[in-house]
Amino acid sequence: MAEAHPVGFQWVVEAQNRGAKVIHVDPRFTRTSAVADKHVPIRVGSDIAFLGGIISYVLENGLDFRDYVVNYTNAATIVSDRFEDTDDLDGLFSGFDPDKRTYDPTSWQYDVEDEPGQQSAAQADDSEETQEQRDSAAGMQHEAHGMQVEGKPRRDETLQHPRCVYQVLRRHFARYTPEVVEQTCGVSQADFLEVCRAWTENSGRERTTALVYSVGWTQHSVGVQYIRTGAILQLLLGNMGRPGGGIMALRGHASIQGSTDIPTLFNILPGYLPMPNPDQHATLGDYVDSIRNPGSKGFWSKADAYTVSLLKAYWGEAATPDNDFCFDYLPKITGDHGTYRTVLDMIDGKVSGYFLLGQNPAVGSAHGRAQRLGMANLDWLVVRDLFEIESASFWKDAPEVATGEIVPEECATEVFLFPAASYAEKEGTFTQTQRMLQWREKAVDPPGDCRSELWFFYHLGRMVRERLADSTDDRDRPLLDLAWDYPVHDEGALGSEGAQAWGEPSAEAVLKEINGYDVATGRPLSSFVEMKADGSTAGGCWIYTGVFADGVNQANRRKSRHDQSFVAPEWGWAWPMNRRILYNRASADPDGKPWSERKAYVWWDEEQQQWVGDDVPDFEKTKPPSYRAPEGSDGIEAIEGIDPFIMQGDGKGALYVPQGLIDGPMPTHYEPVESPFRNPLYGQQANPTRMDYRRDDNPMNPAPPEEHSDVFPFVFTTSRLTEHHTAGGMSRYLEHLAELQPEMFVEVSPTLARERGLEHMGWCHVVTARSAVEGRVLVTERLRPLRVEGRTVHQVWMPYHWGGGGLVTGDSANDLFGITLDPNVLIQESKVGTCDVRPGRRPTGPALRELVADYGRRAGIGDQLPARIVTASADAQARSLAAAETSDDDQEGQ
Amino acid sequence: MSPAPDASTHGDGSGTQVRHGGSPGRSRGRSRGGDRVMVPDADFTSYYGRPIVKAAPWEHDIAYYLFTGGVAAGSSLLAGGADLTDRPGLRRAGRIGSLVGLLLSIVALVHDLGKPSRFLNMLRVVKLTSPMSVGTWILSLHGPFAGLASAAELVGMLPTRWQRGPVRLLLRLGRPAGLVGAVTAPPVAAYTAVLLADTATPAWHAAHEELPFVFCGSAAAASGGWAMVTAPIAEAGPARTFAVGGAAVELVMAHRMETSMGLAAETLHTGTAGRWMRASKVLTATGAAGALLGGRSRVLSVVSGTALMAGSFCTRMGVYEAGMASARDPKYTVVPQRERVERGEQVRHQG
Amino acid sequence: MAESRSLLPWPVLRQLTSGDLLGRGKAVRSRRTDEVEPRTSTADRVARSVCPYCAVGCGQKIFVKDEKIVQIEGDPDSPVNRGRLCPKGSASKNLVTSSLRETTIKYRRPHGTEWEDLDLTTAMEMVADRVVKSRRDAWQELDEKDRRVRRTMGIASLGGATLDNEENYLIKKLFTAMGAIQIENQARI
Amino acid sequence: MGPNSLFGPLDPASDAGYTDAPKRKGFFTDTSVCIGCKACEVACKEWNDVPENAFEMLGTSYDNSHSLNANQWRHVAFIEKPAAKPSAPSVDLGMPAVGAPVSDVPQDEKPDFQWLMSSDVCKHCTHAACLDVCPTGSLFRSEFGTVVVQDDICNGCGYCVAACPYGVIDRRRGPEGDPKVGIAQKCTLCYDRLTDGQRPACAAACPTESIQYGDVDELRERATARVELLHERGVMDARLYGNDPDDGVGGTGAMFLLLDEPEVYGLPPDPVVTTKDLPRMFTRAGMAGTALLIGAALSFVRRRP
Repeated sequence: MAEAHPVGFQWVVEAQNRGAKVIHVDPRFTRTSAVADKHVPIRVGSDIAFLGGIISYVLENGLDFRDYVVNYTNAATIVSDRFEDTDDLDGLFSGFDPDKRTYDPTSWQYDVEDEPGQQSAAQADDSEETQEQRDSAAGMQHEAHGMQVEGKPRRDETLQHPRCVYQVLRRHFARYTPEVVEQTCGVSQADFLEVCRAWTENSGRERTTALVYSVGWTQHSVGVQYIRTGAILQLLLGNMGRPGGGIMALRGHASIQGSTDIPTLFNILPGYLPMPNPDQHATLGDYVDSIRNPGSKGFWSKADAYTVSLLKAYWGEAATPDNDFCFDYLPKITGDHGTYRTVLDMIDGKVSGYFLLGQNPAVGSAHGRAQRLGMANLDWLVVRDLFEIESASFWKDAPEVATGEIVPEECATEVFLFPAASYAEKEGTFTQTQRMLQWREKAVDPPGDCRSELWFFYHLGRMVRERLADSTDDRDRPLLDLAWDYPVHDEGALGSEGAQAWGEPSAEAVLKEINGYDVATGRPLSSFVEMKADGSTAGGCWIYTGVFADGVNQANRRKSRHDQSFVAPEWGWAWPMNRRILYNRASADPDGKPWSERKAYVWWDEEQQQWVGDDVPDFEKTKPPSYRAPEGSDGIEAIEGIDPFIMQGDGKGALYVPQGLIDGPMPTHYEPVESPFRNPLYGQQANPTRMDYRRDDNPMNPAPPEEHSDVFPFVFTTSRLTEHHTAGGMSRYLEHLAELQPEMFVEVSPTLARERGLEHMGWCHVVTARSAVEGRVLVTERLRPLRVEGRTVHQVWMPYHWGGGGLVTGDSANDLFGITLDPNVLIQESKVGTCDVRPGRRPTGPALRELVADYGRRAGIGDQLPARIVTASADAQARSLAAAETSDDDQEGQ
Repeated sequence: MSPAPDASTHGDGSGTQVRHGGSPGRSRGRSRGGDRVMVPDADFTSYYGRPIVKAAPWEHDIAYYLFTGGVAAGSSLLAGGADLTDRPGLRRAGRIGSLVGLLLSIVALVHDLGKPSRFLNMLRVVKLTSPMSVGTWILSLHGPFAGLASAAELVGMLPTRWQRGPVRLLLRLGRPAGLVGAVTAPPVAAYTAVLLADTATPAWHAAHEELPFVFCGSAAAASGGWAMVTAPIAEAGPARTFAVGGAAVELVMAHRMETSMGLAAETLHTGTAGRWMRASKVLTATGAAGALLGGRSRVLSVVSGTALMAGSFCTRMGVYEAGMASARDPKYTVVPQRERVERGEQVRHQG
Repeated sequence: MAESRSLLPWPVLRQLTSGDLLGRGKAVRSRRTDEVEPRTSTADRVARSVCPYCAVGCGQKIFVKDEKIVQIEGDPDSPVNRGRLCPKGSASKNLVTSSLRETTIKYRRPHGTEWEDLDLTTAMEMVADRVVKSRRDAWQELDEKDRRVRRTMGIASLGGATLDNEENYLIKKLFTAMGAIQIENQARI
Repeated sequence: MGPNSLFGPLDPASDAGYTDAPKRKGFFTDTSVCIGCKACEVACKEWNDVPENAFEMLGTSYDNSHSLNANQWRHVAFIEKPAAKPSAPSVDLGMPAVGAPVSDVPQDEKPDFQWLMSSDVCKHCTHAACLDVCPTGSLFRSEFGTVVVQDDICNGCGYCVAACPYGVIDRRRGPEGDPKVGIAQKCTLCYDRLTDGQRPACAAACPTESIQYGDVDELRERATARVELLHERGVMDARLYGNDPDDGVGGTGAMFLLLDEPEVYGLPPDPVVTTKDLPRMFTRAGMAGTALLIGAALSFVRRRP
């Protein structure tokens, strides 16, 4: 955290000064470890084993925060008797189809009161499409809404029932003993137990523990399950929804949160509404019901209002009740259209045009070579950036030009490099990592031909609509009916001599549309509760409604911290409804009283008959803790006084996820896709449901049980340096940053340096099945060999900021990674891989490809059968599949 | 291991970074000096072997100035003496030596400045705590008078028909100016030693007790040598005595200086400084011997005079290089201070 | 400057008269030193902004003088960073005023080996034409399983996560209306 | 001019002739919370237009800024302090890892590895050798008690560079075309910002307030309290550096809390302002000059007429 979010780290130092203990678990001793009280070096890719071990420590010793767990999590809920766990199925859950490599979650469901094992209607329709869900990264939809649960699942408040979630969880993690953690993670038992004690002793009524991670933690083939493990542990210890607790995701770009709230992502619409697919979402009604799942609790019940408001915002008057508010105008997605699928399609020549908007995939994305080969096979490419980044000049200085794979004269891609306006030359909002929108005032006009994306896309839209103005073709209706006339600032300095106005569109007008307004009067909505499904309201993103409450740009509030509480609610605006800590109802006990005076945050005020406290209560203001839902109610009405997790289908924190996650209801330790070790816990080696692209231009290093994994004996990982910014586009071109870390380097331990003859400050090159990159050698004791499964493993670390452009250049570490993705959100595994390290500089020109090919041959890549992904025992696979078939029979049986 | 880290500070035009295999941890290790020295290798810690104090950014101009300043000062003394004791030949040699010395000094000083155009800013203040400021005022006092005397000398050498009008006034001023020049000459010779000593450069600072004597002796030897070369033998007697006396003082005080400098004395024996110092001792000794014995013969006078001057030049270069080397290697800063701390004798203000 | 400036022109005289005999301070100050003012107080205006680098969201104050950015530093009022910045945030002025920044359109023709220049409106016209053409060429009314999809597979996009929410909104709105679905962002990478 | 003008505790501003000077300002750098992010280096360069040093990796942990110099007014030092090995022979293996090789089985002993970081800066000494030796009066004592170079006066004589006991100030050599090439450059404690009551750029930026700006006497109290707190918490290596008004430079305006010996960070263990010995030097020079004069006179007297 001190490396990539130093200013956020001030609060950690402040807490430390007040006596907090800071533990840093990281493969490498970083600047965070330098100030932390304890550094726990861990083998890359074994985080679930480590955290699973702590969960087991908590459950075996009954150290969970019992009142919190019983009332606020689904620990008491009883799971169907047909569920079988990884213990019995060699690493698989029940319901696994080895051909489609997906699960049928039917056997995971809760025991609903009417009939055991019977799936509620809401859950039924989700079971078949798991394959399609993986392809469309359905997990992303659950960012703001939980799994759907309907009916009254049976519960055992005493947590004794063998099939209640608490017991299922305990059995699931029972095998994650301190010895197993030591064997798997290379963490000594002493260190492990010290972390367990610190975490548990510092949780409960009086004290809370915070879990902080950076985006790198998500870039694994089991990335979502990493976060799940942290969530389960924090729920068990009662740290969620409370001050000084929770899970803080530190993201690397200014508005990553904004880029998923109002996504330029293929699988979701603003406000986490899913992009429709042709099978489930033929009509608006099907679409809305698939989201709100009638019978489920929670705020998703108003999905119709959110969707209709979005369609009204998109197509204005054209969207009327009789044409389903132009629902049919929405293009439909059919599976995986993620960036990696698109890049591979580019290589296959299926994509014509590509826009890069302030992004540098040639350095930032995994498998740089594929990124560049893809771009070399386009018709045209538009890059909008501050500098001439590698993705713009690939055709003349990419490594592939040196190896002869891209010949400039033969590369047909037409490239437009548009200069972009910088953040200080345009107004607009970022959404920070704490969901807070902050408005930036514009300081100066952009220089020369630099323009903002707002300008570029507004005018591009205008020009495309002009070109299609007199088209009678039905496919062009969505463009022609689009509500696209935004007020434009006077051309002023920006105007150039063109006939049409070339002014800058008003960002505030766009933010008003995002906030939502009453169509008739134009009055900005103050809360998404005001959104209607009858087309009388329009709103671009329901979770942002309120950012323009009372017609005031709340994101532009700058009330000084000196003049408000430590929560500082009047600085900027946080979604939803300016709540700063989500689910903060959980900071009070079931009766609404604070768990402790020390940790009071939000509580029920008896006289005022409403929730009060330091923050906006994340609960209906006047719903008392004693409120119980009437029989048969659903939606918001079904949320009871003791359901803090108001977005979840059952209002409870999910220790166990009956459906919605593609790779299982509970996190399970799987080895990274490229690992020198056999999975010590189960037969199933790596995540069986991961997304894999089996192509010869995307080879993966062999991992046990295959042979030749010793050709790549070392584990390597990458991360960031404080001095540089992600793919280097905003730091390698700046003198004052470039001189701080001027050269690409590789960190190795003294032992590894001695073993491979690497000389401090000499050169070395790192080789994988995809490519080889070179860097200066930095021998340091901050990296130490670990003992894993009885043998020593060396870990190698590299920064990934370098590329061919800027004041300081170097090889791109991301060239080393292949493309293998997490099944839930399709994020690439670019934080762990195996490699070899050799002294000296890498070969240049075509010789580089020969070196990589030689390694490929020795590793047996390409010639033998493609590596088996499902490595659990045949018997386990059969029994797991059986669980899937019985549920189908039941369906037909009725 | 890489060669001895004769690295000057970073970004130094000619400097190289410290290229030695700096270990990631503290570079606790032997002082990677060049050749072995009798002083036992001191084990000390430093920050990757980088200098703690900075070597002065002065090029060799300053070393040349030390020499030419010394010659100028000594020569104006000899000229003054010769003028009083009616030795016109020696006076002329002295005054010319003073003029040449002064001119070369001015050129060397101005050339070494980072911003030569602002040379006059030296006269902006009188900084008693700055030997360079004090020296500047000494030079501005000594310079004009010595210059005047020399001018008078030159004019005196012109054909008589030119010596009319104001020129005659100049001739008359020659003597008084020369005497003032002579009286102000010793500070010119001595202040440069204080200038070097009043720095954090270990070798220079450690030598502050004896360096003035070395420099004055060296000035005497050099100017004496100059006079032995340029003045007629008959009149050069005092110059010879002056040179021999100076050489003796220089050699004796140089030796005492080395014994009193502590660890920093090492720099006078090793590296380039060592070569210069050894050369200076040889040249000064032979020059002095020549001055003592060969007072009669023209050739011997010229040879030993030149040797004396060369010896003085080598001393100046040696002291300059020793200072630079002592600043670049952190050992010379850390070891003496660490020993003081370990003895509990840190420099503290008493009461 | 509290101390009034002495009238004596020559610092040496001021040394003698102003109690700074050693010439350490009051006597040796130049006029420029006496009249020095920080850029932050002589700026024309201050824009309140947010650092473009990571997602902590540090508040920044951008000082502008004669329509040029002269200083960018932390905003002491912000509860997020309390006026503090990291090395990247502190280098924001270096970012926006860098001489390496592109300010004109660069165009590479197919099979070309060098950049050529284009003016803004021509470049926009060319891109608009290509968008319309690629959209039509790769239009899919029905997919391979004859399901109605009304989309184009010809245009893809990859945005960085430093785009404003307003920009992301217009980009998603326009591409969705065009039927382009291969719209992606750094949030997934 | 007072008794301690050349050495010993002193209020530098009043000694420099200011009558109603504000309280002395300075830094207290608590290296125990420094995270080596170098925000101070960048913020300083941005505010003072300090040009780049060089684009070259030095291999000395994460420090590629080498040292304080004319193009580097803040310098963050990085020291990777391997675990204290019990009586391991400090054999110079010639390989990078000095000291005993890391035992292959890391589990058994508890390596308490430390990564020390510290942001170094001009010390703004009470007795500033650079200021004392400056012949043009360019280096002066500001009313805030700080030591500042007047760029419009300095003629680049370079004397201050040799005089500084900490090796802070330097004459700028490059890059080409920089307006300040040839003159001495160092931290000014943001003198221009101070005249308007603003905090120095590095102190404003420092994320963890390792760099604290304030009144020197108040900072000295804070430093003492901090080192006592750390000792209570068992960090016995913590010690203060430069906070003692009786030390060799009369105490510094920028004081430090270090976690190891000063020389580990490249700081002199017992620095002394050279001005302390100046009177002695002038005396010796006077004697030498007199000797020279007498010598010259004798050279003439003893000769036969």
